[in-house]
Amino acid sequence: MVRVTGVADETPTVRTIRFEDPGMAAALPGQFAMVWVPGGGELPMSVMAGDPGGAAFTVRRHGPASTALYGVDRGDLIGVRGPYGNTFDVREGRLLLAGGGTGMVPMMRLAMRVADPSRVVILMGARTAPEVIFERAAAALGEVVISTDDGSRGEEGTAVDAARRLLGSGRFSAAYVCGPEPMMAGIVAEARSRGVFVQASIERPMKCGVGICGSCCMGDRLVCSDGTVFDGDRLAATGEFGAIYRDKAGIARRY
Amino acid sequence: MVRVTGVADETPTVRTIRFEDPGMAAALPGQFAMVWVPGGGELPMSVMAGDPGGAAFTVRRHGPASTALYGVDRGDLIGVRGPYGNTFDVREGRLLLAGGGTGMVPMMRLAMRVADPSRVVILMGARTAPEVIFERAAAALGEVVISTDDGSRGEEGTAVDAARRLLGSGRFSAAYVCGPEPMMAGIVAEARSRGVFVQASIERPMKCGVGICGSCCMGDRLVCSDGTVFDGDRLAATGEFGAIYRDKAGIARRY
Amino acid sequence: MGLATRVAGIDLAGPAMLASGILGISMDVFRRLLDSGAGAVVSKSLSAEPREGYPNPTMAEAAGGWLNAVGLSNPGAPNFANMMRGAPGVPVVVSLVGSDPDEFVSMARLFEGLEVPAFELNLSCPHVEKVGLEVGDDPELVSRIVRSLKGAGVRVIAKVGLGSSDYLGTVRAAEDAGADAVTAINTVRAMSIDVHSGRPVLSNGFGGLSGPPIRPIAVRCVREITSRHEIPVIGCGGVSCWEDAAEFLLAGASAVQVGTAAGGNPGIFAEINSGISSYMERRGYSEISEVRRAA
Amino acid sequence: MGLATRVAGIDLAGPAMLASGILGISMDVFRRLLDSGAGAVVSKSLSAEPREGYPNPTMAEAAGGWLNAVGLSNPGAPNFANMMRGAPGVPVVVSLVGSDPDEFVSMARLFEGLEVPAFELNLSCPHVEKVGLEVGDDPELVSRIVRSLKGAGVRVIAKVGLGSSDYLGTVRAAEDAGADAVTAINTVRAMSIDVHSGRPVLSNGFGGLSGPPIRPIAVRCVREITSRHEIPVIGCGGVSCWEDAAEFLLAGASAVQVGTAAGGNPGIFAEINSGISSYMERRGYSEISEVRRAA
Repeated sequence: MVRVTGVADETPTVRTIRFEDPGMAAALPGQFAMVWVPGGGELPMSVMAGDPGGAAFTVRRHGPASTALYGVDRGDLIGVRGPYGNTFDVREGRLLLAGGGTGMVPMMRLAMRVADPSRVVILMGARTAPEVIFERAAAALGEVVISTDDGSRGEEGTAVDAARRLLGSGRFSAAYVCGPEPMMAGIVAEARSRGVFVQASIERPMKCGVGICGSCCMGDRLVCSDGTVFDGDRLAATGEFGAIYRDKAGIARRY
Repeated sequence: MVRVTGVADETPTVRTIRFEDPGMAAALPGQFAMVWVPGGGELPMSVMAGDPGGAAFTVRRHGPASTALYGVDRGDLIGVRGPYGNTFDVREGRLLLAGGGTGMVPMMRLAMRVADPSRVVILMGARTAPEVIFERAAAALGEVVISTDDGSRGEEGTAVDAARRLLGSGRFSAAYVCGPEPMMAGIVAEARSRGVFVQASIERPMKCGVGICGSCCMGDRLVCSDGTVFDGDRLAATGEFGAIYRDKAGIARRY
Repeated sequence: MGLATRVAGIDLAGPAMLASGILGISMDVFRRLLDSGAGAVVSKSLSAEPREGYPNPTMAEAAGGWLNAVGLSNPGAPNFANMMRGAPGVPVVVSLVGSDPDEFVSMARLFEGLEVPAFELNLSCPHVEKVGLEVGDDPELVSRIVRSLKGAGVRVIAKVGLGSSDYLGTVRAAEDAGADAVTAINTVRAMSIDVHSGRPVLSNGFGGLSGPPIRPIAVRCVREITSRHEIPVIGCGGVSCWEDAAEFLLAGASAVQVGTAAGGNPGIFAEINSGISSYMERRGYSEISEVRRAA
Repeated sequence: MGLATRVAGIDLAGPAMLASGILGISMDVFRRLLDSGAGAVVSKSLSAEPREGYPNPTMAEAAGGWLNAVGLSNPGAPNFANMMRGAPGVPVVVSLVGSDPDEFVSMARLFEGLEVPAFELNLSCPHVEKVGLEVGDDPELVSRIVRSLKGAGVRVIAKVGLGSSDYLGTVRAAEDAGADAVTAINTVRAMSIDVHSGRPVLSNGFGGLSGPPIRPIAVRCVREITSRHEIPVIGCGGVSCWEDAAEFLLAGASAVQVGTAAGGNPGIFAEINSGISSYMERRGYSEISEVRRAA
């Protein structure tokens, strides 16, 4: 159990929950924790590390568990296990980092790890202006491009549209993406069609986080233990990426 | 399990069993292992360490388990767990190290640790000449005094007699002893009566080796986990040292 | 020197099978594990209807192993049969959970024509009421279920666990009713409570303990069964390396299942195969069954 | 804020008792443990006659805990009563093992006039035939034993374990017969086999698993008993630190016993007392029983 040291609103439905934990503070970009809110459920969360010894989760409230985590206060105890999963293969040259919603978390961590703003473009996709998060912090880590579906901030259109335009410039040696699966699938397809190395950090429902339960499977891969980060080619080979998910009973469903 | 790398006869009833095991090779003087001969039983054995990475047990056959260990061959596998127990408090000045029978093992290890032959006297007690062990090796570690009950080698008399004479010289700042309990009790009493710091490494029947079963208790002390090495004053305080042992059922009996 | 073996009429490429409930909802994952050296794979326990299972937390580390109460989440036998139909060439031992003979038989019938070498009956899930242990604790019911399935002409493996009656009575009932093999054991009913919140660590409260902590209990059960019964036993409980697999074989098992330790490590089957193979070579054994007879 | 508590009429200086079978043949050791903070000490299980127990190996590490088959070695009830007579001022909960009511009663009578706050009946030793689990698996016999002892006017704690019948039936029998408390659980029957020699690691083959691996099983049993029965429960199984002790209290236990973890660490009782004391302070509890009620 770790104690929450701070809570900050990012948008009306997104909060960042800070805590101290040496293990989580050492999490690599793309790694996640299983986070338990006693009485409120457990869910996988991408780990944001920043301050020495400190770490954070950025959570959007939607289901019961994420709403419980969203609702914790400073001083509350939450359970964390992990960090689990792999990390990104950071290439040379100019890099496109595309994040949608709380999918920005691993992109921020990745940008910190690259630590060279001159070769990083951070594409932040959101439905509408108030949902744009981390803008100020991102500006210190690379060139920021914002897209909103409704055009209320930055370019109008989806993050896939914006990524298509950016990748079309031909300047990128690699692209990295995290966000809703259809968005990732669109950007991965764009990058692959242009021969740009691309990796995505996948989010799927998880129970164990360590490759036992199989809940997060995608084809023959397990997001928790084979991922969360996969190469675009591997994702395409699963035949399920962006197309099929499994419900709580494990029944394959189309997106 | 460790593989026996060599077997050497010390006397007609005593053998040294060599094996390789980094953990046991690092055992301190006085520490012991629980040694399992599959199908033959398990018993506590003082650990002799010497060659880099190598260790050995010196066993006299008497009961079923010691006879089984005595009977192992080069290449056999035996189980070892430990090392367990504490070690000696090595004092400055001239030291008397008194070993009886296979009680010589911790004394040899202690002499190696002192590593200063000029201040070590090794008293080797045996019933009769053929039972004297480690004589050559001991000569390299200190001045050797041998006593045999029948006078067939060295001084005639018990090790307690010899220790009394040596301690009477007043030259020793500390004495260390390992052997049959009545012998240890005699030497501890001699040393205490002269105000010489004394420690004994106790041998008692053991089942667990780690302070759970209580088989090796002596007063309120457990030989395995509080010892095997105790100060003379502590031994005297038990009221049982040299006087009372427990049989297999745990019934206190007089020596 | 062969790792291939035959248990209850099922041909296994190696002695280590994937246990039920692990990684068990993707035919692609099953194929990957079979390609990685698993002797066979067992599906999640399938019920007549889909089950969502319990909400998270459904798994937590405990005592060096894992505590779980997934709640038998599964796509249901009909959906799983369709998944198998869509992925030919991947044989799957199908685990079934239910509460009466007719239910088991009608589920088994869904798999006619598919590559199902055997059905494993989960008579021992420790954290769902009315199925699992409540069935296994009733030897007479076990007997009727096994007889019905044997009457339907399928191979039957009874998976037993430590419930509130003598599990050896369940074994006897299954054997007498014609079961082809027994898998021993399931997870052991257990609970952990977080001292900071005062709450059980699983949403269901009670769960099943798996992994290294239960291995000595499982080895004991395998030895107890094989010393009293003729029915072949598949050992299950905490197998994490080849030595563990060998220990179960020495206890009398004909094969083993790997559960918790396959988590995040699909390579474990190859590791076990390689270790057992060297072990057999050192001992001069040419068949897995010789390990069993060596104890 | 007090660590002292009262269970089954026994006053405990703290919530952590020494479990039976641990360090249990020297009155001096008992005194040392009581001085070190143990709430009470329980003797080895005493039989009518002395028992040498099984030959070594009687203990082996397994699954992060210990496997043992000491074989109930003990000096016999008469010798132990004499030991107690020779060491006044050291109260000992006396553990008894036997197979019929008269045997238990005549052993208990040996302790008349001695400081024995209660007798704990070992109904659950998993590795000796005819006593232990064979008794505990027979609720009717348990009932007769408890009634006889209660008739003799002594306090009775029934120590239960996982045998081949429903342990909750044993609890019910003990409670209905008037037992003052239940200790749950004993070691769990288990076995380890050395793969190099092909031999069981204990001379007796089967033994009992103790320590961390059985804690989640023991916590479950405590919760199962306390959610169905009124009888006070002393939790036992893998308690290694204050958090473990608190976990048992949260599961419903009135006190705990420490076994394996007291091995080589008599300071554990003070550690547990200190941890529980701080925990109670943080939560504003003034009595141990409040921890139990917090869950």
